[in-house]
Amino acid sequence: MAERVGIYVCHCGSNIAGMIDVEEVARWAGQSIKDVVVSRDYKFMCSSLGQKLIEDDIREQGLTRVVVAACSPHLHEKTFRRACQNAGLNQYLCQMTNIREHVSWVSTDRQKATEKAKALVAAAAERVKHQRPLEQGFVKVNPATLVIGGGIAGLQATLELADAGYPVYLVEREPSIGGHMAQFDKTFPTLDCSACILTPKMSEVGQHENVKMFTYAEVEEVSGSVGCFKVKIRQKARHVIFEKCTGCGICVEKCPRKVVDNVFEAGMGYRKAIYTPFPQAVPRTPVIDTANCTWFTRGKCQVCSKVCPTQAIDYDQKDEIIQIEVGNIIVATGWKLFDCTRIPQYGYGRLANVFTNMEFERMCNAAGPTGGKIVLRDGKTEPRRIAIIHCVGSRDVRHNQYCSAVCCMAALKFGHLVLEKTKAEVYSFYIDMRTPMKDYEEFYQRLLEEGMHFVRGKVAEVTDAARLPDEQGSLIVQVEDTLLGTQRRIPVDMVVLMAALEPQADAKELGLKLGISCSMAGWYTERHPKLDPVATMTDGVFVAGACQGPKDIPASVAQGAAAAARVAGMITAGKVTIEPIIASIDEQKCSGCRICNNLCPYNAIEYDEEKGVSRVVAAMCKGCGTCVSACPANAITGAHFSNEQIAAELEGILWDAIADGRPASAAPDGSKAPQSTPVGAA
Amino acid sequence: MAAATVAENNTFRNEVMAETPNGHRMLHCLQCGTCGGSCPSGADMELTPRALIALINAGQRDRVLSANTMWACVSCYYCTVRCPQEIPVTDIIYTLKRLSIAERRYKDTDAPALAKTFTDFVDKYGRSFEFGLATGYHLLSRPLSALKMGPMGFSMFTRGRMSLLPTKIRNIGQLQAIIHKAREIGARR
Amino acid sequence: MENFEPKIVGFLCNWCSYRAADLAGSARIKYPPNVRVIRVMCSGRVDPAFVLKAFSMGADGVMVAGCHPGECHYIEQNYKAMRRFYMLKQTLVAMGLEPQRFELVWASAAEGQQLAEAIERMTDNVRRLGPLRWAENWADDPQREEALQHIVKEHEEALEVIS
Amino acid sequence: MKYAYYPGCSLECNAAAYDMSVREVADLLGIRLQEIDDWNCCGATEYFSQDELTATAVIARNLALVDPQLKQVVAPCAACYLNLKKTDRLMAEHADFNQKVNEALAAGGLHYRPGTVQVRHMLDVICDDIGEAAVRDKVVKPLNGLRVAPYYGCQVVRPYPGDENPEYPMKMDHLLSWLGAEVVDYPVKAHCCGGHMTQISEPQAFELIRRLLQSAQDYDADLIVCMCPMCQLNLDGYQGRVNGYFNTEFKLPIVYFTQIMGIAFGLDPKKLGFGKELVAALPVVRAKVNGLAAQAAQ
Amino acid sequence: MSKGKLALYWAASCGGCEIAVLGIDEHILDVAKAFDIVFWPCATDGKVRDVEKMPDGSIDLCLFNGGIRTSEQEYMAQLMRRKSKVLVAFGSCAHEGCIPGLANLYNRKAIFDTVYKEGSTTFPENPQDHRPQPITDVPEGKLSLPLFYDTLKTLDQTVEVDYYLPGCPPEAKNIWAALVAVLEGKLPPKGSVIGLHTTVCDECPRKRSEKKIKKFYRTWEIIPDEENCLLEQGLVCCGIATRAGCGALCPQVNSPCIGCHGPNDGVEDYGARLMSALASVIDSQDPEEIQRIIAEGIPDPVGTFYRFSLAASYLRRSKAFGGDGAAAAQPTPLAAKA
Repeated sequence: MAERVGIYVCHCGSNIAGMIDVEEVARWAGQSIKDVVVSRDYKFMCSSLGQKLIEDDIREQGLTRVVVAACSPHLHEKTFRRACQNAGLNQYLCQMTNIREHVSWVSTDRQKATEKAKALVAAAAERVKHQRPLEQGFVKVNPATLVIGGGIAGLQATLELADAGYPVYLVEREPSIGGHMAQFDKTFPTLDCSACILTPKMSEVGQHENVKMFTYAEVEEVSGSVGCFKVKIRQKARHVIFEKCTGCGICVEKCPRKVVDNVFEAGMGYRKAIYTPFPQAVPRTPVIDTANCTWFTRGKCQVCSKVCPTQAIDYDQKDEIIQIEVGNIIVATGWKLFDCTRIPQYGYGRLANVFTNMEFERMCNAAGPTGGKIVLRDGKTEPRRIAIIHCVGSRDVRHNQYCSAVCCMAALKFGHLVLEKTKAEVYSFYIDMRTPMKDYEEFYQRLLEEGMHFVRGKVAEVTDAARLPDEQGSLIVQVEDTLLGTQRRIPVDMVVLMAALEPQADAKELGLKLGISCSMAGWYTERHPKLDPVATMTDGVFVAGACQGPKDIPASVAQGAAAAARVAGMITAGKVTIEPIIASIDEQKCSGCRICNNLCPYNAIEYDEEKGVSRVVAAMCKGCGTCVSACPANAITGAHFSNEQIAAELEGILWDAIADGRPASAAPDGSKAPQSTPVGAA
Repeated sequence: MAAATVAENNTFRNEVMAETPNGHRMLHCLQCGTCGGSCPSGADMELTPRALIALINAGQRDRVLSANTMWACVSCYYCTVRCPQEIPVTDIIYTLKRLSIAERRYKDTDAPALAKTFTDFVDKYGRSFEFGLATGYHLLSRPLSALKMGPMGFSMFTRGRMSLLPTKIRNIGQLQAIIHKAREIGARR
Repeated sequence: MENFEPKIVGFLCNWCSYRAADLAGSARIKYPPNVRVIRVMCSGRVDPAFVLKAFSMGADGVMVAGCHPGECHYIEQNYKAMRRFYMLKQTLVAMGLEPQRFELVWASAAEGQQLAEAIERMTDNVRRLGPLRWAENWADDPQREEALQHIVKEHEEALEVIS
Repeated sequence: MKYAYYPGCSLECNAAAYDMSVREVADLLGIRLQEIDDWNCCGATEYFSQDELTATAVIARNLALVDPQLKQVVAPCAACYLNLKKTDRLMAEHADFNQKVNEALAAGGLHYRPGTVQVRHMLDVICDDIGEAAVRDKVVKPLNGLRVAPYYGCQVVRPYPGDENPEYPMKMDHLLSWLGAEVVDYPVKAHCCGGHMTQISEPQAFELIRRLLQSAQDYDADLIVCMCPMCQLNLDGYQGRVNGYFNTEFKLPIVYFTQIMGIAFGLDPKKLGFGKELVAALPVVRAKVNGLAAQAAQ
Repeated sequence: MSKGKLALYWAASCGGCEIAVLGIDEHILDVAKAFDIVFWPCATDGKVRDVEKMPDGSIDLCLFNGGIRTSEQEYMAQLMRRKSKVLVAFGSCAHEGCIPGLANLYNRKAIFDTVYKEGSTTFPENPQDHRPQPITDVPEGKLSLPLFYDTLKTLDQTVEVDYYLPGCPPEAKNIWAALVAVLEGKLPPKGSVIGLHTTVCDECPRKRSEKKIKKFYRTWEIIPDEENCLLEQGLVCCGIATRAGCGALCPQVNSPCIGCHGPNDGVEDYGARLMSALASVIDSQDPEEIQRIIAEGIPDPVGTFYRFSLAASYLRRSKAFGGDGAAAAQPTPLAAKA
C-alpha cells in the first residue's frame, strides 16, 4: 500500500521565505511528488502551532510519513520527531531537510535557491517512504565511575562524584596521584603554593570511603558501552605489599642505590631505587624501580627487605589484572612536555645552562633539588641575567601549531620568582603576550612594574659562539627585536625554554581502547567544542583537563567538575537511551569473508567461527555505517541509512537531472529499451 | 612624513606570492622575527625579512623593492628552515631580487651586476668563468677593488686555481635554444 | 552550453562537514547553489555504489566530505572513506570521467568557510567541464530503428517468397 | 655502485683539489662516477636572482642528460647540489612549472621527468651507501691526534636536510671519527661562509668568515674540513685578507673532506690536490697526526 | 503430461555456454525426454521463420546466452521473448555482458579500427580500409548486415528477463537444477538469479582471518599458499563479492576468483562492492601510500572490478564521445596506468 506523505515547508519568518519561494516549493511538492497527500507552508513550523499542524494532519489525514523542510536537523529534528510521536507516528518516520542553513542563508539568487529547495524536498520525500519505524532501547547505568588520571582534573572529578555518594575507581600510572601540579612551586597569578592547595585534595581522595584508588596502574582493556563498561586494569607490580606497608619510609632511606629522577624532578634531582615520588605522595606505599634496583639487576642487596618492619617487600610480586564494572568513564590523562632537543638551535642538552620550564619549576620549588635556589647547572652560581623563551615547540607548524595556553603566564610567574629570589635581570622573549583570564593581565602589569624586560621576537638561536669580547663565557640569545626592527644579541647566564604542552605519547592508544578520537594535534576530541566540551562521541566517556587541549589549573578543575556533573546526571537518571541507528548482518547472505571484521573501531563486529558468519553487537555499534558500505556480499544493513533509503534520496535529489531532457533509454533504473519495433508475425 | 598610501587591492602581495613556489605560506606570517633573528646578514639589513613581509602585506612596493635586504642575503636558508610557519623566506627574497632587477629599483649594490655578468657567461659558454667574472665584473663595477684582488688572484693563479680562458660546452647551441625558449615562455605572462 | 548549472551531489558526514555547512549558513557565507546535500552519519558510509549511481542518474559531479584525517567522530572511519575514494577515482578516471567531477573534501565543524570555498571551487571546475549526461553514453544508435525495421522487412519478404 | 657525476664549474679549476680527491677516494671505495656528458653550469645563486624559469631550465638540462641507466647523480659542490635538487623538487611539486621547463627543454630536444634522478651529495653517498665498516676498512693512516673541525656550510643541509638536522648536521662528524680524527664540536659548523658576498660586500663577507675561523680557533681546531668549493675559497683564499682587515692572525688550513679521507687512506697527497690551498695544510697534518711526521721524515 | 518446448539461442558470446549445456552429461537424455527442442541453431536444424510462425508464448523455456551487440541480436531477443513463457538469461554474457561487455570501454569505431585496420592479421588484407556497412548497394540490389552497436547491452537491458543463470559458463549442476525446477514448476520468484544467496567465500575451504592489505599482487607475482585466504595473501580474489554456487572452483585450485557469477542478491553494481571492500582493508592511512598501493597493485581497475559486469554496471561503459565519427573512449585501462 502506498505511503501517505505530508510535506511541511517552513518560512522561518523571512529567514527562509526571504530567499526561497516557499509557497511554490509546497505547491510543487504536492503536485509532483508521488504519494504526497498534504503539502503546506507555514510561518514557523517549530512553533507549537506548527507542530500542531503536523499532529493534526497525522491524525486526520492518516499520514504515514512526514517531511519537514526547515532548518538544520541538528536544531529541530528532535522537535518534529516528538510531534510525530505525539500523534502516534513512529519518530523515525519523520525526515527533516535543511533549506535554511544549506539553502536560503547561503544563496543569492531566489530562483536557483527555490530550485535547490525543491530538490532537497524531493530527496527527503523519496527517502522517507523507505524509512522504517525504529525503537530506542534503554540500558541501566552502573553508578560506579572510572576516572583515568590522578592529576588535578581527575582528582576534582573523583571528589565531586565521591562526595555525591557514588563509587569511583581512580587509575593513575605513576606511583602517586597529584600529576604535574605536584611538581610546581607557585601557581599563577595568585602565587599560592601549589602543594598547599593540592595536597589536601590528594589526601581526601586517598582516604575517601567511596574511592578505590589504583596507583602505578594502567587501563588495559575496555569493553561494553555506556551504562555498563567492563574495564581491565593492570596493577603493575610495586614489589611492596600494599596492605602491609605502613609508609614509614625506612626502606627508602636505607636503599643504597641513587637514581636520577627524570619524572618528578624532571632530571634535576635524585631518588632511590625504591621510592615514593615525593614526600606528600598518596599513597605513601613506595615502589621498586626494577630497572635500577641492585637486587633486580645484579641479584645482590635486599636491604629494603631486611629493614622493613612489616615484611612488606615482595620481590616476586607480579603484575595483576583487575576487572571492574562501571557505568561511565572520565578521562583526565593530562599532557607531556615537548622534547626541547628537537629544536637544537636553542642548545638544550648541549649547553648546560639551558633549562626547560619543568626543570625551572623544580628549581624554584623549596622542596626541590636546589632547595628553591635559582642557580646554574653547577649548583652554586647565581645567574645575573636570565632569558625566558616563549613558544618552544608551540605556535610552530614544524612542531605544534597550537598555542600551549599556559606558557605566557608561567613565564611571568618565573620572572616574578627570579626577581623575588635573585638580583638577576630577566628577559622574556615572546611573539604575543597572552593573558586573557581573570586577573592575568593584572599580573602582566605587575611584572612590567617589577622590571622584567620584554622583547617581542621569537628567539632565533642560543649560542656560546661569542663574537665580541663581552659575549665571552655567556650564552648569547640572538633575536630580532621586532618592535625595533633590528637584530639583537643579548648575553645571559641562563636560558629557560617554555616548552610546549603535548598530548601524552599513548593518548591515541588509550583513545582506541575507549573509542574516542583525537584531533590532528593529538588531543581528545570533545563532542562539541562549545556546547558539549566534556562529553565525547562515545556515550559514557567524558574528558577533563589538559588531555582535551592545553589548559591551566582553573580550567582543568572546572572541567573535572563539569565531567563529574555530567556523570552524576547519568547516574541519577538511572538509564540511557540507545540510538537504534545501527548496523545488522543478514546471516543468510554473510559468507564469512571477514572483510568487515577489522573495520569497526568499537569492536562491535564479532566473528562466529562455528557458523562462519560475522555479527554486529548491537550495544556497541555506533551506527557509522562503514561496515555497511564495505560488505561485498551486501549482507549488512544500516538502519535509517539503508542502501534503499539513500538510493531513493538520490533519485529525489536528482529529479530534475533525470527529467532534464535525458534520452528516454538513458533512464537510470535500468529500464528497458523501447520495444516498439513491430515484427511481422505469422 | 605622510602615511604611505595602502593599495586597496594588494596586487603586490599577490604578485610576490604567485612568483614564489609555496609563496602563499606568506599569509601565515606571525611577524615573530625568527627570520630576522636568524639572518647572518641581519645586522647589515635596513629592513629585516620580517619587516619586508609586513611591508608587502601593506602593499608598499617601492620601499620593498628598493630595500637592501635582498642584496645582503647570502642564501644560507636559516630563515627558511626555522620559520615556524614554513614560509619560504629565502625564495621570497629571490622573487624580490628578480622584481627589483627587472624594475631597476636596487641601489647601492653591485649584486645585480654580478648576477648579470655571471648569467651572461653561462648563456655564452654554458659554464661560469671565474677569471672572467673576477676581471669583468670588478673592472665593470669596482676597478679599485680589482687592484686589491691582485695578490690573491696571483696566488690562486700560481696554484692552478684560476684559468685565463673560459671553457665552452660542446653543445652550446642546444643550451642556448633552451634558454631562448625559457625566456620566451617567461615573457608570455 | 550557455548558463549551464552543474548538479553536484554532496555526501556530507553528520558530525563535521554537515555541521560545517550549517556553520556556513549561520555565518551567511554565500556559495553557489549547485551542491545538493545528502547527509550520512560518516563519510565511511559513502558506498562507491552511491557515487556511481549518482553519475548514472545525471549528476555532473559528486563531492564526498568528511572530518579531517585523525579527527573522525568515529575515530578512523574517514580513512576508509579516503581509501575508497582513491580506489573509485582510479576506476572512474579509467572510464573517462574527468577527475574534477569527483572530489573528496575534509571540513571540520568549524570550517564553514573552507567548505564553502571547496564547493565554489568544485562548482566552478565542473561548470567549465560542462554537462556530464553520462546516460547519453549508451543512447540508442541513430540507425537502430531503421536497422531493426530492415530486418523485419527482409524477413517479411523472405516469408512472402517462401509462401 | 655507479652514479652519474656532476662536478660543476668550480671543480674544473678553482676547486680542482676537490675533484681530484673525490675521484681518488671514490675509486678506492668502489664508487663508480660517470661524468654527465657535456654538462653545463648550475647557475649558482646568480641565475635564480635573474630569472627563475630560465635558471631551472638550464639546470634541468643536466638532469635530462643523465644516462637513463643511472638513477642518481652525485654533486660535490653545495650550490650545484642544491640547484639540482631544487630544480627536481620544483618540477615535481608544481605541475605547471614542470610543463614550462619541459617546454623549454624540448627546444633542445630534451625532456626530464621529475623524480627520475635522485640528487645526492658526495658525503651522503660515502656515509650512507658505503658506510662505516667499508670506510674504516680502508683507513691505513688513522688521523689520531689531528683536531678537525667539520664545516658543513649551508646549502647541503638547508633547505633540504634529508635525514640530517638542518641546525646540527652530524654526518661529517661521524665520518671524521671513522678516520680516527678528533672531531671538534664547535657551534658554527653549519653557519654561513659569506657565499658570493666576497664579491659584493667585503666587510659583510669578512665578518662572516671571521666568525667561523674564530670559533674553530677557540675550539682548538688544527684544520677545517669543508664540503663546498665556495666555503673553501672564502675561508682559505680570503683568510689573508680577513687577517688584514681585522688585524687577526688566523692560520687555519682549509681542505675538502675527501682530501683528508685520502690522507687517512694513505693516498698520495699530490694526487689529492694538496698544495693548491693558500694556507698550507700538509705541514699541519704531518705535524699533528701521530706517526705521520716520522713517516714524512723518512 | 505433454512435453515442454525448449529453445536455446546464442547472441554475443563465445559459445562456451552452448557447450556447457552438454556438460550435464547423460541428463541430456532426460532433457530430450522432457522437452521438445524447437529451436537450437547451434545443435539442431531450424529456421528463424519457423519461430516467427509460432504463436506467442508457445515456447515453455528459452535459454538465451550472449549479450546484445547487433540489431540482429536485438531482433532475436525480442522474438524469443515474445515466443517464450520463461526467458532465462543464460550465462554471464546475457546476465551482465561478460567479456564482450568490456568492449564498452571503446566504441564501434575503435573496435573496427582494431579489427579492420590495426589488427596485425587484417591490415595487409584490407588496404582500402573497408568497414562493414549495414547496407551495401550492389548491382543486384541492397545487401545488408546487422547494425553493430556502440554499446553492448545485456539481455535485460533489451527485453524483460524472467530468470538469470550466472556463470561463465554456468556449471552443469546448476543448469540441471534449473531445468528440474522448470520441469517441476518449482520456480523462485520472477527476476531471481538461480544460485546461492551468499558469496563464494561461503563455499571456499580456505582459512580466513581479519584482513589488512599492504600490497596487491598480480597472479604471476607470487605463488600463494594453499591454506589461507588468497585475498589475505594480496591477490585480488573476487570471491568476497561474487555469488556462490560454483563451489569455489577457482580458489580450490589456488587461483583467485575472477567473479563470473556476478554479485549477490540486491546488488546493482558488482564493481562497487569489490572496490569498497578491497579499499576498506588497505592497511595505510597515508594518502600517497594508499594511491601507490592501488596504482601499483591494480593497474587495470575496470578490468579487475568489472571483468564480467561492465555492461550491467551503473555506468555501463566508459565515457564515449558520440558515434562513429568521434574519438573513441579516451582513457583505456592501460593509459590509466600513467
